[in-house]
Amino acid sequence: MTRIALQLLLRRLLLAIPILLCVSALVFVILRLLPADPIAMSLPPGATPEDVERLKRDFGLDRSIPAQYFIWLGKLLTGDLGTSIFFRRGVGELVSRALPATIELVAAGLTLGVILGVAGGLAMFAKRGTAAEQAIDLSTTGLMAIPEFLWAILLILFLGVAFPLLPFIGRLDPAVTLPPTITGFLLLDSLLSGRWDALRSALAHLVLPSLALAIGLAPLVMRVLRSSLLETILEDYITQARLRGIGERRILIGHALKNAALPTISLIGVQGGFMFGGTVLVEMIFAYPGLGNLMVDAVRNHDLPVIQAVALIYCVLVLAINAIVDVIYLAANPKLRAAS
Amino acid sequence: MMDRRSLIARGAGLSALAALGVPRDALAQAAAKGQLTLAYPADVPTWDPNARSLAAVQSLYKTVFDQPLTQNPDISPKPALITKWGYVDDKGLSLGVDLRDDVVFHDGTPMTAADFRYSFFERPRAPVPEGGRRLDTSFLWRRVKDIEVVSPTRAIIHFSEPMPSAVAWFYFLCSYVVPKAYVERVGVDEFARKPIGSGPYKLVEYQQGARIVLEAHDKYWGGKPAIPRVTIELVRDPTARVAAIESRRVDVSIDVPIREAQRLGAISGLTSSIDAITDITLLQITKNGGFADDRVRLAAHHAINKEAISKAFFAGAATPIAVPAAKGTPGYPLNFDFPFSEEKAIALLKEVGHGPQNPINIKFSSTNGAFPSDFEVARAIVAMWKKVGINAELETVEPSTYQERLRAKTLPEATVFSWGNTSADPEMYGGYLLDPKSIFSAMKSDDLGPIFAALLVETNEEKRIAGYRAAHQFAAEKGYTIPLYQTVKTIVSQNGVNIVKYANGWTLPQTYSQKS
Amino acid sequence: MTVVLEAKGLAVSTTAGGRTVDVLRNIDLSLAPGRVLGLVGESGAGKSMIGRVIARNLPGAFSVSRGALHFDGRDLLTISDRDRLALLGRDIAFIPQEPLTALNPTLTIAQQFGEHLERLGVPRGERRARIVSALAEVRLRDPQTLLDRYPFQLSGGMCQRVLIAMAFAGRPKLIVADEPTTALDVSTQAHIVQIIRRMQRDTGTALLFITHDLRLAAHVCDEIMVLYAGDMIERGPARSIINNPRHPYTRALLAANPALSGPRLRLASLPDQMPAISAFADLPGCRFAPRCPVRDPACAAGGFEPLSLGDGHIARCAPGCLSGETQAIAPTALAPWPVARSDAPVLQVDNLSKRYGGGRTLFGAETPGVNAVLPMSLSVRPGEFVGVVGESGSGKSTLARLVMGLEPPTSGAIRIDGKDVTKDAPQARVIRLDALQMVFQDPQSALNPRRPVQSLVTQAMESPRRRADAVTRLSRAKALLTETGLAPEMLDRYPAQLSGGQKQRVNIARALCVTPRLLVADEIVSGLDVSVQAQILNLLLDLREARDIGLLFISHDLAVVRYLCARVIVMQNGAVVEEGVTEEVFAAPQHPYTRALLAAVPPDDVDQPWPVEAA
Amino acid sequence: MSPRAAAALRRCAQSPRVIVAAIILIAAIAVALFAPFLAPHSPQDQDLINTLLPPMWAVGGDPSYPLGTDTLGRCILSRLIYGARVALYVAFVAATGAMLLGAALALLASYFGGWVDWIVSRMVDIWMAFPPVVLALILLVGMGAGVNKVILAIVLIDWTRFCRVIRSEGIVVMKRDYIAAARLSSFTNLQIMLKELLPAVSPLLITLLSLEMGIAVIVEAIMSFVGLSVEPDVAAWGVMIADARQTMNQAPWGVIFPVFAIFLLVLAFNLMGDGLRRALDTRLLISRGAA
Repeated sequence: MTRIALQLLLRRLLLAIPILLCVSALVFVILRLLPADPIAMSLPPGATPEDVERLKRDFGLDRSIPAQYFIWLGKLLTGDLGTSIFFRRGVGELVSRALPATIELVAAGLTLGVILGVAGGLAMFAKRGTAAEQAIDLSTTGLMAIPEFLWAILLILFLGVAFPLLPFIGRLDPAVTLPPTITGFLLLDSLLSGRWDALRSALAHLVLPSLALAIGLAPLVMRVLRSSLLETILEDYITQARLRGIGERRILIGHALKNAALPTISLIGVQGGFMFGGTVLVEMIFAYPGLGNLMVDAVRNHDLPVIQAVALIYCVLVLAINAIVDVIYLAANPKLRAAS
Repeated sequence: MMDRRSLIARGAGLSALAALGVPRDALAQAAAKGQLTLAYPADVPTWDPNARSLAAVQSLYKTVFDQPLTQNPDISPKPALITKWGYVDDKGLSLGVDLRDDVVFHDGTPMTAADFRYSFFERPRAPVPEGGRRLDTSFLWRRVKDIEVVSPTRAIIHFSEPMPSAVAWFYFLCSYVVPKAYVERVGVDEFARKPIGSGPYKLVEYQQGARIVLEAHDKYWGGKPAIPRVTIELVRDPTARVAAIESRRVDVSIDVPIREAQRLGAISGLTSSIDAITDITLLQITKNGGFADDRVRLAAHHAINKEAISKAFFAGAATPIAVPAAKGTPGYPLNFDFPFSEEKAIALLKEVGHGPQNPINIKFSSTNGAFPSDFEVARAIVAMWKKVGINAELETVEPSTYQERLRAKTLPEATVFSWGNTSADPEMYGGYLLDPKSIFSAMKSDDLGPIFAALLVETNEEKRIAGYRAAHQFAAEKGYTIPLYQTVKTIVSQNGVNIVKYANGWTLPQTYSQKS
Repeated sequence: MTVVLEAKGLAVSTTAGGRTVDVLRNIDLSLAPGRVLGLVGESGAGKSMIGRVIARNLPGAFSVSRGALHFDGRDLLTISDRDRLALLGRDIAFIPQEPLTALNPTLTIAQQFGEHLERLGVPRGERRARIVSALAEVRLRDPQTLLDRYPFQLSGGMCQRVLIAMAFAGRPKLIVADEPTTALDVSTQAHIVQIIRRMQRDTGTALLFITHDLRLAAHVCDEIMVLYAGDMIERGPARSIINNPRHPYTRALLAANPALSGPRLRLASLPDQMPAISAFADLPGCRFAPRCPVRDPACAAGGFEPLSLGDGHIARCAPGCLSGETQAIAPTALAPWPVARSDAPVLQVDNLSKRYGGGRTLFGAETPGVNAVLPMSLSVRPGEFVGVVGESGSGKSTLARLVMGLEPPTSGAIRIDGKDVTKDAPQARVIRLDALQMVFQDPQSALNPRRPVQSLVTQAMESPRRRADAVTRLSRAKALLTETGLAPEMLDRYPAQLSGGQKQRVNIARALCVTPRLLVADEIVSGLDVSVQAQILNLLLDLREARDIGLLFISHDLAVVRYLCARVIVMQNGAVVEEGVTEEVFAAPQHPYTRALLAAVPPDDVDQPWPVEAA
Repeated sequence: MSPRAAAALRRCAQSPRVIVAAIILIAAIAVALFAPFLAPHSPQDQDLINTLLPPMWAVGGDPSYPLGTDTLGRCILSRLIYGARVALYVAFVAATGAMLLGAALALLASYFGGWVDWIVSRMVDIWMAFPPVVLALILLVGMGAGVNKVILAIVLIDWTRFCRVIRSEGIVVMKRDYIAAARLSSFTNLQIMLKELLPAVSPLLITLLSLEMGIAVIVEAIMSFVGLSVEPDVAAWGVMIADARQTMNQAPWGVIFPVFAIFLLVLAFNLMGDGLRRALDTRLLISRGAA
């Protein structure tokens, strides 16, 4: 198992390299379609046109696009993500602070979404053929008609302002001081340093943004799980298990769920990737200091090095989540293990 | 939308989470302990205060660092690290300054003239590492030839050419004194991570884009601030800032939408202020296309009802302006007005053969969301112009694209633009916005060049001010600028906090206090 | 005598077209311990429904409407769910039709078997040992190594053995085996039947054996019950049913089955096919009447009480029909096999082979390939019928696809009339497709469900080279339907509205559209019921008469190949192991594989012992 | 019409989902078509005196502005009505464009297999590595704002949705013997693709198209929200939300009406897709996710 998983990861990794090369080239070209001058935006009064030219040279923006790309790529290979035009700081430093926040958010969103989705899917399956199922089904269609950013706004209004149960700004309460940075992940750091107040506060701050993300995922998980359960339950081996006198509950948990989980896992893989996109707006609305906020800032400031780097990081994250889901899929699907 | 059951289920789940004990009482405790929480819209790009000249975060820097001079709430200059200043020659090339002797940095070391020299001469002149991380002070203070340290409390600045605005720059962007010994010891990167200044607060915690936690500096030369601990929540989204103050999660919220500020002000327990500040909003205009003729530009200016815009979008708080400067600032000409008059506009357009039936076509661009109500104002102006016979085709423009077009001189006839100037010095208004040599000016009119070239080196302060007033008025009369109004600042606070409002829009928690 | 299972007047109903119809009616059966009862019938006869009634696992719309069903003295129709569950797996066990899908693919053999043993009350510690011994009992080699394998890592036969072992693990009183060998290869079928029989004998379990194969049933069962459209039409001792069938349907069924030995008789084929459930309501009397060669008007109106013919042999038919030999069902002698004429071959294949995979990975490591077809040669002359037999995986379907140019060969050459068409170049394609056409295995998959029959059969006339106007197409379609024995009203039907036999006729008609000289037919009767199979086989013989067409006939069914083909090629694992004149090969097989294949087929003579216990 | 298609159509016509969706969509299309006759005002007419009026039934409402006004005193109802034009235009054009691009590539990939399939699949891999919102942001940063740019962005982002699903379905269909039969009938490649393969995947295509239209409406709203969507003189629901969001607490109807309009339209497309999926019996996993 581990050997096959490693092989799979290795194959994923090898595939990821050309994908990332293409992605970065694509981003590079797209970003330079529009004539824009990010340099002058960040210059102080008193700067002269010569200063602008000099700075442009410093950032390499005066060269041809392929030349810029290869310079950027060369630096990337040495671990240098470039320098932010707006912040005048290394992009790597900016990203390294924002990245753990986004990963935490997506992890929480995925977990919540999967929990809600699986519970809902099982409930729908249990109520199959009844009016309740129809009602749940219709309401999931309704839920899916509202995009994440509107959920974010609605949640703030509802649970943040109208019934102020949960915080919705940033990652910690003002009264709570930041736990020492050990891993960069706030939850983990709070845990490792035994800062329960910080852990509680950080968890509370995660609820609404991750819920906004989860509401997008849960109905999909619900439906896929439900329909694959409905399909699985028709399989021969389920009939055969029934004919051996095994009870329905045991059939559901022991036989059907494991098989029905497979399409759900693949769905989560795809949607997990999409969820990183969802964080962009959600982070903006919840003032959550992750990659999304960095991205929106960078877009606003036309901060090309940051946009490039963040886009690339998003792709790495998507590929990583796909790889993780692949391994989970592999663990859940013995057929795949045997095949490879 | 949601059926009742799932709503209830959701509600139940969340109240369970809320029951974990999330923070309402924690907030109350915090307030009792003398803590202040502020929702602020922007983050510092870096904690190196000399690096970037951004008006939006000047208040943040001013909590940790000190400037040579500062301003009173009414924007008049006020001694800070410098107690006295004056030219020691008659050409305006040597400026002597006396520094306070009781200033200590957060690490306990005293601030001396060496630090002053380091901040305004050595750092800006230091060689630039590759990658262009040049300090903005190297542009701003380029005319400083040297700084002579006479004594720990006395320095003389030598300029290569006169810099009459130097005194104003002492309380403007990027001009902060940083501890030479500390920066040299730990390096710039570490300094940006753990900044030390001589300001009223020490930075104790910083999460990029999320929060800044400040603790009062006991040995602050201006006295320890009244509020010992300040948390600044960085909340970019205006609706979230509204929600934050409305739910009492913060004590003060800065820059909420005008209408929300009005609404929140009416809620018991909250106070809101809506005031015009020294930042201005104007139309950056060019002589391109339909604006080639002076009369069209003047007509366009006459056609805009600034009062109505102010009423519609800024609760009437956005003071209309006739020249590109805030009213009451030194550069604003006395007794000058540029009236709203549709008749005049129609008459002027008639001269060039246009009218409501036969409109002149122009292009008009505006950012969308870069400044408060920018796009709505643009749309309102389009409607006003339409009435007199100017048919403006409006398009959105990104700030970066605006800059590119500005440099390439391909801007459309008019663009909505906002200009910040906390110093209120006229050089930072017309001097940058109208001087054809400035990289910020859109109107490149030859007759303006010599006027501003002379003013930039005018060392007689009275003549300099008078000159700018005249230049501003001249530009308005010739149709070289279409200023609109002073930008509005909103602050919403809980009643327990005493806010000090600055006419230049500063938000300085060191000046706040809590009512007992 | 004790009775394990007893049904009296059992009927199962559903609603079709708004009317209540009995899909099973008047079922009487009783099964004693240690006895084997065969339920025989074509698809749709309702034989599996009986198994489902026993498990009380009827599909939603079906319910028992009349009669009684007792198991071991308990009323199976009124028993509580709890008690029913308690019976299943312990006292009543099932052996399924599709062994590969009947085991959960995500659980290992030990996990699934263990779960079953847990239910049977075997303590955790003993389970693995019990599984090993149970697997050994069904002659699985190295059972220890199978424990942690997943079902898909085993062959169908191995899975079926596991399922048999599980079925017998609880020493049940009754085992229901529903077509347990249908999905398996012939050689495996014999083994499985043998194991079931032996286990059943050893444990004294009663066995309900459901199958469509009358001859197989005759060898396996003590008693046989023949079903037709939900009716029990004949029942009796196995020997008596086979040697002395009385009901016209039973006789027709036997006559439709090609024999593996003896004189070659033309198969008797009944018209049409068994009615669908929706048609039951219009058949109040004998449901076989519309197809019955000896019917009289009274048959359609009234049902008949079972007539006892002595010796426990019962038939449900009009007394007059039961007695005599009827001309209509009596087989006629057939002309000798289509012989090869001395003409030059239409199709000539030399050293053709196909290997899948076997490339190199990114890292240069060689990946193992699969040899689907090893170098082989064959030729078919005009009007000649050549059979290719072999079990699944022997490469016979690949051979068909290679010949048709649907896949490129790895090596070798294909010639049509001496012209090389190995490469799928446009010119070679024209030559190939003018001479060769293919009839596909699965008519479901071979007919585009979105085309009506007339568009399907003249599909070739849409190709740029044969484009024809609508009138031409229509007349051609009509001609083709007539030729393949389809009614003209089929022209506007869609595949979903056709029966399996009709689909296969359309499939053949389409291949005939371009007037080929050689048809390649890949298992074209394997999915059909015996009576329909006979129709199609006879159609092929008729076509040869009318068109002088040649046939490369691929099948796993030796009897069918013997019926049609003068020459036969036996394939195993991609290689030709034996070839020659059919009669000679079948009479005196040289290769052990051919011998094994022949031995696996239940012999026509009931008294000949089968299956022969392997050494 | 084949009985299959007829039965599918009958199932569609009997599906409550499809009926509800059809009613909403027909209503929306009618509103969009007859906008000039239905709207009480021009969507751009400003009335700076009557800003932020509540709906006519609320206290302070004005009957000439049935749903109230926004911050510029523009009639919310009129803007909603004209906004339907933009929403439907984006939905139809963008979804169709994405379908054409995605389905064409998918058909090529599944028909030819081999290196064609390899290239298309790798392209999908590359695209799938981008979270859609991130790709949309980058594209619009590169191309600038505007309705047609948004449409182009949606096409460029969401073709993979069609491509992935149609390709795998196409591969299944390609294994059918009737494709081989068509080949043996001397069909050209194009003939097989258009006459055999395309009809087989078309139920899936129609279902996906309907779902994609809903996605397009959402993406347009998102892009408006970040200020990268329609031209300034166009009334779009997304812009209305973005505008009214500033005054959401004070004048919630400015947000509620367009949110509800988006919700209704997306719901209709989703219900339609859902109903079609059931009626056409396509086994597809609905994945939204552009949002």
